[in-house]
Amino acid sequence: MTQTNRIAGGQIDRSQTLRFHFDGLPYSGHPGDTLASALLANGVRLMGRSFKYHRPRGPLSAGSEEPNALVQLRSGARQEPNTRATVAELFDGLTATSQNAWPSLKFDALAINDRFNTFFTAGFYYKTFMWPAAFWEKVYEPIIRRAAGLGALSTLEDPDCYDKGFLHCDLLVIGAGPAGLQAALTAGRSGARVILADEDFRMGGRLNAETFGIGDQTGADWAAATVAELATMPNVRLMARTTILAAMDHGIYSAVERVSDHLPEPLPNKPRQTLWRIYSRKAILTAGATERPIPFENNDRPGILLAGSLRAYANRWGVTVGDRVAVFTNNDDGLRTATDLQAKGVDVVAVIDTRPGGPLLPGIRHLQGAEVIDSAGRLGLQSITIRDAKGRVETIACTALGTTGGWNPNLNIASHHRSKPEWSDTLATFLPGAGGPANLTSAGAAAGLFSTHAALASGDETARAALETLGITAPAQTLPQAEDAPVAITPHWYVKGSARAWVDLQNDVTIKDIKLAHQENFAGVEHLKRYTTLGMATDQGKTGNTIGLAVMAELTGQSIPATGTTTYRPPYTPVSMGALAGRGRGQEFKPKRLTPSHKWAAEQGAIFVEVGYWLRTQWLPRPGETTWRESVDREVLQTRKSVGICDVTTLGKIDIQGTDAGAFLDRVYANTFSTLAVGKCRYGLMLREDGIVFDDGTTARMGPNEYVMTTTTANAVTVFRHLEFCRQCLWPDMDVQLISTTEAWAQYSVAGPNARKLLQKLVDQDISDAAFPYMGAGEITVQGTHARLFRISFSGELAYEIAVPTRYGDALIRALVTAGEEFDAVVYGTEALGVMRIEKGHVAGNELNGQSTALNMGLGKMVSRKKDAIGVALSAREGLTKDDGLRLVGVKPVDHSKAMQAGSHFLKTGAEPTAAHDDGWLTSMIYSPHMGHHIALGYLRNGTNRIGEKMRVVNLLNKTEVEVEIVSPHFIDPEGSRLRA
Amino acid sequence: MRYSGWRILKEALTGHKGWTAAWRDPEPQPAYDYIIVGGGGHGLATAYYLAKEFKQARIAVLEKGYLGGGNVGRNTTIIRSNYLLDGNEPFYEFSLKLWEGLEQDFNYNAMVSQRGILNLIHTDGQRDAFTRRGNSMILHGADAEYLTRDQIRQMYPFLNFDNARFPIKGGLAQRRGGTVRHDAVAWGYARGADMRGVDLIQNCEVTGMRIEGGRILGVETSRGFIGAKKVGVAVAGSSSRVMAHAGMRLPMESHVLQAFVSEGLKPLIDGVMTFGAGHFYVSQSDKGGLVFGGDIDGYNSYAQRGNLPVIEDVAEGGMALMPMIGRARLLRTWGGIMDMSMDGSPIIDKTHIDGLYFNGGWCYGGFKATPASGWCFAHLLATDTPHKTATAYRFDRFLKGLMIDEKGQGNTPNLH
Amino acid sequence: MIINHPLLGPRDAQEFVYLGDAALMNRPDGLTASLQEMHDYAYLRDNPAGLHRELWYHEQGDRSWLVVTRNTVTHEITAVELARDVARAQGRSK
Amino acid sequence: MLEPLSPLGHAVPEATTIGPFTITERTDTALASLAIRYGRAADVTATAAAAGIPLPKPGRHEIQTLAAFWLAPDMWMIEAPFVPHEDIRAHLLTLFHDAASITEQTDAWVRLDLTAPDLPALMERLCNTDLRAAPVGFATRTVIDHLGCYLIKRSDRDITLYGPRSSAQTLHHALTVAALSLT
Repeated sequence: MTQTNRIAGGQIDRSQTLRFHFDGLPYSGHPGDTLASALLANGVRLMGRSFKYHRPRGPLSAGSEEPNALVQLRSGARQEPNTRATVAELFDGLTATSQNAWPSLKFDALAINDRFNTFFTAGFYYKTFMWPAAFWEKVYEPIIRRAAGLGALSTLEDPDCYDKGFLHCDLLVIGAGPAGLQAALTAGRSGARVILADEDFRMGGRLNAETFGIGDQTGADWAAATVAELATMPNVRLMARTTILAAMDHGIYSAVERVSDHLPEPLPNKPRQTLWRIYSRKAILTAGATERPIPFENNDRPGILLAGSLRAYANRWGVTVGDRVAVFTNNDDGLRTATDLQAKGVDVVAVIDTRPGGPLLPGIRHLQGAEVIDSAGRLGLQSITIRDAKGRVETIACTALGTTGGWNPNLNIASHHRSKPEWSDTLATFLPGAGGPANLTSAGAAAGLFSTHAALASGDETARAALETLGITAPAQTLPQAEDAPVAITPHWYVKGSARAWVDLQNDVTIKDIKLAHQENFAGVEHLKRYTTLGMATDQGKTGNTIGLAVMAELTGQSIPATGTTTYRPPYTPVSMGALAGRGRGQEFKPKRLTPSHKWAAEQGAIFVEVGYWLRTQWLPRPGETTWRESVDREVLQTRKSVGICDVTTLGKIDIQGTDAGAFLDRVYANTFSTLAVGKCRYGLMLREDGIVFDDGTTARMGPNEYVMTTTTANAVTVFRHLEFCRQCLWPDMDVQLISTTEAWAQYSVAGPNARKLLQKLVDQDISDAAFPYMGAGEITVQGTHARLFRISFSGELAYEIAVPTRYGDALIRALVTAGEEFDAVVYGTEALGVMRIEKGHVAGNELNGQSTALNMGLGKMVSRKKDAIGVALSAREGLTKDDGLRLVGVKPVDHSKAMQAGSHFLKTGAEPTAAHDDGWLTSMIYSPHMGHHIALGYLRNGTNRIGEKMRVVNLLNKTEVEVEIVSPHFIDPEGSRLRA
Repeated sequence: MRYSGWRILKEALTGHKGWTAAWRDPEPQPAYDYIIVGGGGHGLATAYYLAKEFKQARIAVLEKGYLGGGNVGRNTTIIRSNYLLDGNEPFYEFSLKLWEGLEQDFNYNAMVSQRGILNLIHTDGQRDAFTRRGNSMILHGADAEYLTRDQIRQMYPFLNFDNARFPIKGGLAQRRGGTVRHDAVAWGYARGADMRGVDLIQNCEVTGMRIEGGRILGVETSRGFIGAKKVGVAVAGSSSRVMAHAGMRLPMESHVLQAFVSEGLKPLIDGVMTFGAGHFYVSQSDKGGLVFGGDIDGYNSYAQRGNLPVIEDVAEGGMALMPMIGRARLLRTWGGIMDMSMDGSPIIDKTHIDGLYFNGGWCYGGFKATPASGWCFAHLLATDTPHKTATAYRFDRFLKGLMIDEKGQGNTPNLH
Repeated sequence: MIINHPLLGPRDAQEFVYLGDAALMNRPDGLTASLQEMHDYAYLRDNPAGLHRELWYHEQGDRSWLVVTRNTVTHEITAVELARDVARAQGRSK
Repeated sequence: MLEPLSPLGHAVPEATTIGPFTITERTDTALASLAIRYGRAADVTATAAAAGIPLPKPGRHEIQTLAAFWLAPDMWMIEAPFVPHEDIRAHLLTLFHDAASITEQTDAWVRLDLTAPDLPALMERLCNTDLRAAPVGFATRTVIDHLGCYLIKRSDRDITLYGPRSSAQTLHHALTVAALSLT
């Protein structure tokens, strides 16, 4: 196709031709075009279908407020639904398809909805589809859901990457129209750090769409020259293609920069978009204004645009939307469209002006006191019907109509902190109100100052005033001459008598719907929005909301400000999820923490498991092992038979020093530590203030004023935070200092009857039972490297934990394995670790569930009531000390061949599976190679008194049940003789 | 007026002139038997059931803003009864049963849609915990199902199964869970209550309580004093503020929870899904928007708006779970204020003041509780005894050590 | 949000972990307090709409606990103190 | 003899160059935290002054005989050449005795030095520290890719990052990706 509607002028590069496809057909355009301007240039007005009635639609606007011209841009994994053609920059090879139409945009089957529109009034679905009840999910809803949405998301992974970043400035200027450019210029010349952001790819705002001059330049040239000057200032950052999304608290603004959306695909390693968090000391909103239409019957046809947009297409893009153009206006701004288009040689057939008097446009048919009352043209405007001041009705053939009901300041960001906009009668619009983001002021059209001169002046003054509060004085500026026309507007919210006059074009909300909402007492602004869906489409009602309010105000007899506005919600325009997520996806979703033995384990083919952010060895298969159980059973049996090695570095380690360190531990642990001898360690139980068990671990006394605490892997961070709270907020004068050493030490458990023999080969000191008894702790050396040794056991075997500075962790695991060869030592993972701790009856994550007390765990005696420690007082509440409460028990199947499932519940033999008979649940279950059958731990009601009882554990999820016997939770060596060997 | 398909047909053919107001806007009477403070979902449901099920008369609902403008007007619309603890599960299951017959009961299509909810599992520990939970649900008469990774892959092939930092290992499904059109719930209850004579009074803020001799006599409001024999407060989000009028301090804090909706998209996700390795849950509305959310912002707030870190956190969770949503656009974010209680569970109880009753502390789960909350609160107001499914929701449970702590986070409200 | 740390200047609130009402510093002695007192300390909150003194922990910073005075309606922060200083001023010691 | 491994898993630390950015892993620094014990500020200050150990103010890094940066109230991280300070804690204990709590920290961290003409352009993609405005000698804790790191500005074109050792590879990856997106 040829660019039949391309006219002279515009800021496009005609020396280059870009080729693109829309709905499979080839077209051409030029650099500087948007998809919409290029399609219009090619004579394409029909670009989409509306949501509910599937009405044919073309662009309403030339900007981000667009409700109609939404397309699916690109294809395959890069398919991007609901993209506004009016802001999509044209690039060579662009492909786009229309949405919400089947089988084709021109012949859309669901356009039948429009025929039945009288049934599909606002809220009709609340009143029907209720019978029979089962039909909603089976019949009605599937039909409704099939019609849902506009564009489609590919189900393929987004192939592009996204960046994030942080910027800092004295002054953020939001919008680069005349006010924003001038504000940036004034601030830039003062030396302040300035960020100027604009959503468009060409800065200048309306200056690029108008013909009037600034000084002796055109507005567009002045904008370009100003941008060029700003670009030379090192203290100014110009950010085109950057939308400020929202004002957060305390001067932080979120912004998205579309780095690569104007390219066929991002350059290698470059992001598609970047999310910026801008930390600003002051900010100015110079986001301009959005025009609003005047709704009339059938005002939604392709070819009917906002008058200012019609003008923008002509002036900026050299495009006329139609060959015969009319304008429908209630203000002087509409007249500009007519004169600009006529100056470009476009046939302006009529200006329909709702105002009865005033000067007439020369050389144009200017009908005063007239209205457009209807339009015709199925897939695009063919004619309008007007009623003149004398009531005469006439049909005028035209292919484009510009409508303007005035301009609304883009005050969204100024209203993001639930500030209520203020009504201006003079301007017939809302202006930014008080109580918005604390560091933000508005200027230019965003503040209701619509003339170019007023925009420049307010940009300068607002920047100057903002900088003044920061102690920065800006040099005086000489502002260039610019037009300063007053706003002449007579409110004319919609054409009376029209019913199907669209207010929210995308969601198909008409005047008739608003009237029905009023009739049914959904008259409050929030009820109106929610009942009719007015303003809830992807454009968030940028062009329609004020009109809807005005209509409702008229119906209720209240003023527009009394009718109120709904809350302005971020973001300003929709933002891709990819940009908000940034790099945090896939394997990079969260950081990885690697243990000191990771490299060695990976070489051995270890299976790793996520434990928080850590990757731990889960088990280490040996050649020939085909199931995980084979590996784990071997690891357990060999450890119990000889010796096993396990990386336990992930346990939290906290260095606690100070003359009050012991007293401090007495208050944060339920049991006592101040009496612990130097060179010994003790198991500690930590409670929350509410008496529930918080954490456990062993703490060693390394010196008179020096302890090393270990925490569980999961709670390392929260325990440290809690200790700092106690130290700083509760007992600020205690002499105790804390620092985490979790990562500083590589720590390995060496467990099993041969543990000592193995270690003694590497350790330079005597570690015989006499020299290093059970629960001993101390500094040692390993082949000359300084190390720590703790004689503690999680497995029930003779065991040690040995720690070296992390840099030697890799060497130590290799040394341990080599030294262990003569004992057939194994390295075991978290599965075997879990098996052995359950065999020994130690509580861990599944039992430390934040709901259990020391009493529940069988550790009630550890809670000392002789001292004030966190949680002791509230642990004594009646509900937590009931005799028939849950107690930790061991469980084994009566038939040893049976497996169980953790999470199964206890039921008495013969009891119905109902909650009334629920006696508790299995917390942890494993196959015990030592016992030769499955075993489990569980919390059982009154469990301690039920040892020996036979009952059932049921898993109703897979309908299995196993007869079990309740036993002591200590399956192995209950006397602890192995530990002390 | 009774709504039906025939009625729509008739009105469509006669120009929709017959539709009447969904509810009246009455002037407040000098006194009522019952005043419900709060015209959100729970307050309206309470009034509805008080009138309908407990045959009480002279009832008013006082709402400081507009009906349904509380958290019922800004949530992610999920219903489910997949609770763990004895104090909770019977109540939420009762609620789910009420949802299942709700539309026929109040003659309003709230689009109760049981397309299922799926909690994804990423670790062995989670599988054990969800197995415990699933069994609790079934023991209490609810439905629960364990799904394998392969079953989930069949349902949602576009989830990240192949390159996930935290692989999907399975899931706990409740097929009867789903979503409801949230505003319609408020409107349905409001209309139903109004039809039964309840006065729904909007723009009427309670500014004080008149209490003499340990007994409540009525409430001071922005529209004057209104007497009452019994006052029930159901103003979750503002509970501390309103109960301060009675000199009470509550075991709760007010926190902001953000929620999000994408642009309208052709259907992708049938049911509700929660990500188990991050803060993200999602469903797709009948209009096509992905409705999703995550964690609370975490600090006390009445500002009804949140900040960026949580938005980013939620987006990261979304991308980690379904890497194709990178090209979907976030359309709107909003923030609601919730009562975050000290154990994550609600309170429906009498107070120490005769005639003053309290309903609150719903944390972020208040929406799904709406019908049962209304029913049980009405039961308490009408009979002075707790409903059998809500016996645990007492003020004194903290003093007695009978916390109902599903997440095991203790007395730190922002962690529930 | 930005918290103006008394030692480090303005820091993004994202670096902090929130605990809640600064009254949590007023922990009664567990040996002498009544159950009711411990209950009130652990469970009851003023939860005001307006000025709120609250505890924030600079976990990704210097690990100071801070007492921040913040308006819960506007989020405006009017004072930030080191919690340790506040605790001492309130007579807490060892 | 146990042979050490660098946090990134190398026997000999490596440098990566991406366009104008150089990322160098350093293992030649010993680290220990030093915290003043209650009521012992005067002792610690005097000892430190005599030994040439700086105790800089919040937000600062200083170099004397040894170097140090501020960690927390009454607490610093002491930096020293690894040789001869491999056992830095023992070394400091001989100076401060019981006036300070001293904890070995060398192996808790990965040190990555970054060099480039325009480091702020890189770091603004990684953390919220306003590096452009920061003076030389600035030291702060900051968050990079969810990881708490210390950042020290040594010159306009040199910074040091200390990140958690177990996540050295995650941190290095984040720096690499950011550098690539700028080249």
